[in-house]
Amino acid sequence: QDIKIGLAVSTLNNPFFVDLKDGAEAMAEEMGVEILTVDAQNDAAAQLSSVEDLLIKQIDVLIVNPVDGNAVVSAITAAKDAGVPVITVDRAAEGIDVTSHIASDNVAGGEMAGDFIAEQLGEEGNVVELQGIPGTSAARDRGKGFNQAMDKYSGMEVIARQPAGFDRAEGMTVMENILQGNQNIDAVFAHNDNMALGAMEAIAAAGRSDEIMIVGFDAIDDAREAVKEGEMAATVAQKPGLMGEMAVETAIKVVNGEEVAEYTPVPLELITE
Amino acid sequence: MNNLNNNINKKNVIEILNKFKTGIGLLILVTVLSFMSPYFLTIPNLLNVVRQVSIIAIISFGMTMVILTGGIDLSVGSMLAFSGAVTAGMIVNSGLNVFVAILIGLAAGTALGLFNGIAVAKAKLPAFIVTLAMMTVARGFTLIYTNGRPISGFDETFRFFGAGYLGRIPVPVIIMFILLFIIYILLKKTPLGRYIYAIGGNEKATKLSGINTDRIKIAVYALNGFLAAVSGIILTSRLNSAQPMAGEGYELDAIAAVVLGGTSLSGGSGGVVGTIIGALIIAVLNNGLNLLNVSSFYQLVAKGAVILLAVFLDRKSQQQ
Amino acid sequence: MNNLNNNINKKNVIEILNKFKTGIGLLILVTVLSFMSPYFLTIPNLLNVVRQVSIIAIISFGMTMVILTGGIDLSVGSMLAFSGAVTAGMIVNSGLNVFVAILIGLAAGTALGLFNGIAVAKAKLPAFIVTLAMMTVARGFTLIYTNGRPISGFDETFRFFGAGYLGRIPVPVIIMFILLFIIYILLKKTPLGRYIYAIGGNEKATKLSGINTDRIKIAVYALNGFLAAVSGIILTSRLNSAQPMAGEGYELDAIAAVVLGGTSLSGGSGGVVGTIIGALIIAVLNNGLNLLNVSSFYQLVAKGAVILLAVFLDRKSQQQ
Amino acid sequence: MGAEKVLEMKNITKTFPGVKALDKVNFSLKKGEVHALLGENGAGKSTLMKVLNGIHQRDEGEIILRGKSVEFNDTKEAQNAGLAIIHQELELIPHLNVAENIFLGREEKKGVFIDYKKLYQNTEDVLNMLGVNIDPKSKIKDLNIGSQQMVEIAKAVSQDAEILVMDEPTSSLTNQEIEILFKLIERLKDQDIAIVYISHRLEEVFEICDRVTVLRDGEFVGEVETVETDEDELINMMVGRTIEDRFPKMEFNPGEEILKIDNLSVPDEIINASFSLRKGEILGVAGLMGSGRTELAKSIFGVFKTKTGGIYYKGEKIEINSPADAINKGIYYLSEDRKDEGLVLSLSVANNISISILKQMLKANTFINSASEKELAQKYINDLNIKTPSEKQLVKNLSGGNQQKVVISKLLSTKPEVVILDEPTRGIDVGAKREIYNLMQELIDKEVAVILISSELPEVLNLSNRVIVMHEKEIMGELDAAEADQEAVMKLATGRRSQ
Ligand SMILES: Nc1ncnc2c1ncn2[C@@H]1O[C@H](COP(=O)(O)OP(=O)(O)OP(=O)(O)O)[C@@H](O)[C@H]1O
Ligand SMILES: Nc1ncnc2c1ncn2[C@@H]1O[C@H](COP(=O)(O)OP(=O)(O)OP(=O)(O)O)[C@@H](O)[C@H]1O
Ligand SMILES: O[C@@H]1[C@H](O)[C@H](O)CO[C@H]1O
Ligand SMILES: [Mg+2]
Ligand SMILES: [Mg+2]
Repeated sequence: QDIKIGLAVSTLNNPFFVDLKDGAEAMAEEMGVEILTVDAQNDAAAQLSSVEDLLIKQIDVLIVNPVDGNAVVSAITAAKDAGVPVITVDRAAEGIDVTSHIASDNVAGGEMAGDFIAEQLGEEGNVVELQGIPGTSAARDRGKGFNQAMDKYSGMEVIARQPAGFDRAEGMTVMENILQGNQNIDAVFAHNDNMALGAMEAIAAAGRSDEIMIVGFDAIDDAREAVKEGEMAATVAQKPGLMGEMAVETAIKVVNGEEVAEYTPVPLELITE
Repeated sequence: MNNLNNNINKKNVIEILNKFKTGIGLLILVTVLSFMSPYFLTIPNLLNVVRQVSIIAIISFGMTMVILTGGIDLSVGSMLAFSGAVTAGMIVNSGLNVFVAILIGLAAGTALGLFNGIAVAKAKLPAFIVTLAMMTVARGFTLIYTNGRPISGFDETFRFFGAGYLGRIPVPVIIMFILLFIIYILLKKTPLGRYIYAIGGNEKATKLSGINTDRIKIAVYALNGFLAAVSGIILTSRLNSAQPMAGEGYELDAIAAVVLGGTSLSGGSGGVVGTIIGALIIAVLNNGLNLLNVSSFYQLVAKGAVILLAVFLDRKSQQQ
Repeated sequence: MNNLNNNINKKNVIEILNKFKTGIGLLILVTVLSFMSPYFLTIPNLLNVVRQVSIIAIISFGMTMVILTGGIDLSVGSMLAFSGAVTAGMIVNSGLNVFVAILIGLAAGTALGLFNGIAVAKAKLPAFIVTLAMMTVARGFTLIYTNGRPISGFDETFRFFGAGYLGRIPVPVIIMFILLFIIYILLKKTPLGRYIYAIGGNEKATKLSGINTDRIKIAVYALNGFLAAVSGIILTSRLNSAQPMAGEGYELDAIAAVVLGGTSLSGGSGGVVGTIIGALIIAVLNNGLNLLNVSSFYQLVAKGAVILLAVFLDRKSQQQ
Repeated sequence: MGAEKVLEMKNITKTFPGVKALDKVNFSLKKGEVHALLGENGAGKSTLMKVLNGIHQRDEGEIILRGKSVEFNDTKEAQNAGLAIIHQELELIPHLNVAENIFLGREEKKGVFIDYKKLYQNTEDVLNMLGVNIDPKSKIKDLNIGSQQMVEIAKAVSQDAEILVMDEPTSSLTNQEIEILFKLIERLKDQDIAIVYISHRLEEVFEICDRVTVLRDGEFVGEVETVETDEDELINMMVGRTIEDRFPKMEFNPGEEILKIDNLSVPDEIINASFSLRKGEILGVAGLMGSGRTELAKSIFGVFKTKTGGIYYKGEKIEINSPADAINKGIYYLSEDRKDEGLVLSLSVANNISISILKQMLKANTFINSASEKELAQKYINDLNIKTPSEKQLVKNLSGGNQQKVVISKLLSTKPEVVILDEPTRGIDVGAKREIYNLMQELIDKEVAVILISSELPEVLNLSNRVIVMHEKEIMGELDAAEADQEAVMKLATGRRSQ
């Protein structure tokens, strides 16, 4: 039979979500189902509108990667009202039940990074946190996990916290300025690899690569490369492509009336070499 | 004689076409889309589109007035976010009654707009810079107030304004049409409206005609802040969440709607009916491209191209 | 007589102060910051600031010329991203020689600017709308070309332009100063420069003097595209990666720099020396607030407030 | 004369959307002559000259220059062929300096750079030749209108053209400057340069022009030698009927004092002005360009906020802080600059007329009563004989004279008791002028007090019953109708105080 899947992505301006979308689309093709993708460009209101547009096209199931966990509730309600089951991917919806949620645990990922840094520094050192876009669940959760980890070690101190928009150029500028104001920095944790890579350029330009270890999040290609070269200490790998594939598989099961798990964690992995 | 008559008729036809050309543009777009997608010309989808347009439309009404006076307001998106956040905060954090909270939210937007107006009218600063600064400052306020986190969790009363219906008609659509009607009347039938056009046409002459132009400009910017607040509250209610980054970039959509609707960026001519059509063109385009499953990157190109084309055709027809 | 002399002297002093007031503003800012943070007034940090400013400064030079003609360009950020991506793609994907790739990147930016210029000058469309459309379209092109992914992996030759040094001076800083010098001379000493001012001052009169104003406007927009490309290539080289969303929002920083530098938004007066000071004010402010560890939310408020204050003082001093 | 023809324009037709500006017009020009081009507002004088200079393209007809048929696609081509034009509206660049303006588009270059040394030298030369004292390096925006006009003249003269068009060059010049210009014209004639001279001031035509061509409603009416004609004939040709006298015989019946200005000073604008004004009189204000007459008027009208001294109205001291205050009290100021300060060009005739009293025409206290607005507009269209297809016509489509009548209607609509008319007849033709004079008589008949500012001395002298004269921001003296003649006024205007 013809299955029509709607996929609403938060933004395609970030390779992470391009991977997610590519994974989903590849799986859809393999399974011979139709998939319609819309992109909210990081605007919660635009996401609601584009989900409404998908519902007009009478999709059988909605996969949504929320711009924001709270704001997405309206879109999910609209889908449910139209009798369309919903699967969330990468970020969760808050305060509403969905048929299935597929994501890595960002809090756990943040904590994983924090523990790694503490361990490497012998539980003592000054750390800089480069935050993601304020208000996004990724920034919130990774920050939460990371700071939970930091609180565990009395010798670890977060000496600067600045948002850098998940953006590479901003990551570099913010890091440059932080470097000017702080002579003793032992590590940087960035909420994503883009910012980590920007910070890495700033640190290299300041000639302080040897003193400062950098940990990112996402394991995008450039970051994996940097870890291999020893320029970054680690990156927390998510598997966006896999997430996309799993979401489509789950979606098809839902349409066919099969049982699916409420939450499917996608494995996180700390890449250190 | 006959010839003359013909000429007059031809001229009249052109004039009428000119007057409604934005509408005609919209009609053509709608026709094309209804051939290309079977989903497009259905009642649910059309309701869907007008509901989607309401947020941008309401700010572009205010923007129309500002631009009519020869000004500009880049801060609408930030004022929208701030008012939404304040309203949400009053409900969720301070536990105020929904209506009181809404009043406070509206007052917040109006106050920011008032500040813009005073800086433009009294301190004689360029509107572009004043509102650029306000865009940054109000965003900062919003982030500080929300601490960068969305504020969520409203009861049904509040959700009514953004997500409710009266009959089959979504509440935001009704609010939008009421505001459209009020502002249309204000612009066309009241002295304030006339003065708005006069200031955009020739501020000096208007002042020398005994009109307190400063007060009118201040009123217009304040009103614009108020309308941004209305939009912000509707959006917050519709999303069930006040997003600190809400409304980012909306100023450009609003300005595009105003200009597509035939209001001159240098002020003095145009109106709010054109603006709603301009806003609809943008919304229909977004909706249509989604229905046609155009990839979002190509959508950007298409959107830009259509705006350019529309303004180009508008210019052409004026030259005739 | 004595009185008169006094008056003249006083007038001269005020005039000179007026001329350099942006510079004085910068000086005050620097002084305050050096008291507040011990790190601020150090050679490494100052080099750091000028290196940071170079990207925005180079686009704001182009923006200065555009604004001098009475226009505006909202598409610089997108043109920057597109040129950077094209250059990177030519090196990484097509394996071209670095210099050939750079030429192609520069040509790409210039071509987009040229399109803006033709639409503004020949089709007589409002610059605000043309460049707003280009902002969207060029971003779309960049995302399509890169498929939303950064392009990375350059050799040392290419990295030189963004990350290299000549002596202790970062290469982007050198490029910036060379461009500043060239554009300064162009504006002050060549007929083209005079015509740019003339068009902004009175386009009709310029045309009546037998000058092909269309051609000049086209040249200015094309030049602006070229400078955006230079910026884009430097940024790509410096980041070691072409980011599809690079340069988002830079247009507003560039416009703010131009206006802070004393160039009138209505065209006809101002210049590129003021612009670099304006750009430095913004950069010093960003840097200082970071050094002082001011939370980024409060930074937004501070930045907006300083811009407003600067323009307000500028206005005050002009009234005297 | 009998000199050879350098230029012949034959059967020139030019249509703008909705207007036939020129209809088969003929015009010819001889070497070394000054040829006046006359006609009412909107007769097509400027348009004909713009067609000649390649600014507009003609629809039909032929231009023969030195025996050859020519076609100019833009001003550059016309310049190259030896034509130059002084535009009616000042066309200068405010932020460029005098030298840069004069040689705009014709800069001497050293390599790719402008040769500033030569530029300033050449500018000095031209300005010296004109005999005016203007610094080549000062910016245009810092010059007064008279000097700006001289720069415009220098710009045209510096082109060494063989044919020089002057479109109302004297409308903002002082008498001395006009003399300088006329001497220059004599010298240019001696160099065999042909000059087209457009002006609404007939006495100038008789002073310097050799021949006259008259246009009416875009049509050629006739061409005469100046020596063979007189004012009456020219006016007849221009308006198609005779106008009794240029000035009506005004009848005054002054009543009680209504306005008293006592030691009024505004920093940088006005020094210690004092005078009084009675109902039903016309107080003329004379003075050279830049003497501060407009500033005096605007000070009374509340345009400037900081001031010292007092304004007494109907015996009471009043505060006027804005034009709105003044209008509410019954004082109305008609600006000298109708495009910039008088009209909202993008609004209709009706909307412009009603703007000052809009709040007195409300329905339900809120909405504009469009029926009363229309009625008001039609009353004035009839009373003042405004030529417009309807009250809905946009003001920008009206000719200058009719635009001026719209501004006056706006003034009248407020039923003012004191009116200040600043250059009420600037740039409008004889017929319209006469109508405005008649209107002034009607105003004083209704006991309105009038202050008349005019740069045309005959106007001030013929229409006022008292005259005050200004010089460098100060009132130098007051003359009554009997004492006021050209000589007495000029003495005061040039700074020699009356005892
Ligand atoms: N660019 C234009 N577009 C439309 N109509 C025009 C244009 N220029 C002139 N006209 C019209 O052509 C006619 C002739 O105008 P023109 O300026 O030549 O008159 P003029 O004789 O110079 O008058 P004045 O004494 O007021 O300067 C008028 O009716 C005018 O409104
Ligand atoms: N653009 C300007 N820059 C500097 N000074 C100016 C400028 N325009 C006028 N002034 C000065 O202001 C004073 C009054 O000028 P203005 O020409 O308005 O007076 P006026 O007596 O009303 O003359 P008129 O009405 O004939 O133009 C003069 O001293 C004049 O030189
Ligand atoms: O998980 C994703 C990515 O880490 C991205 O870099 C930012 O948004 C998050 O949701
Ligand atoms: Mg004329
Ligand atoms: Mg005057």
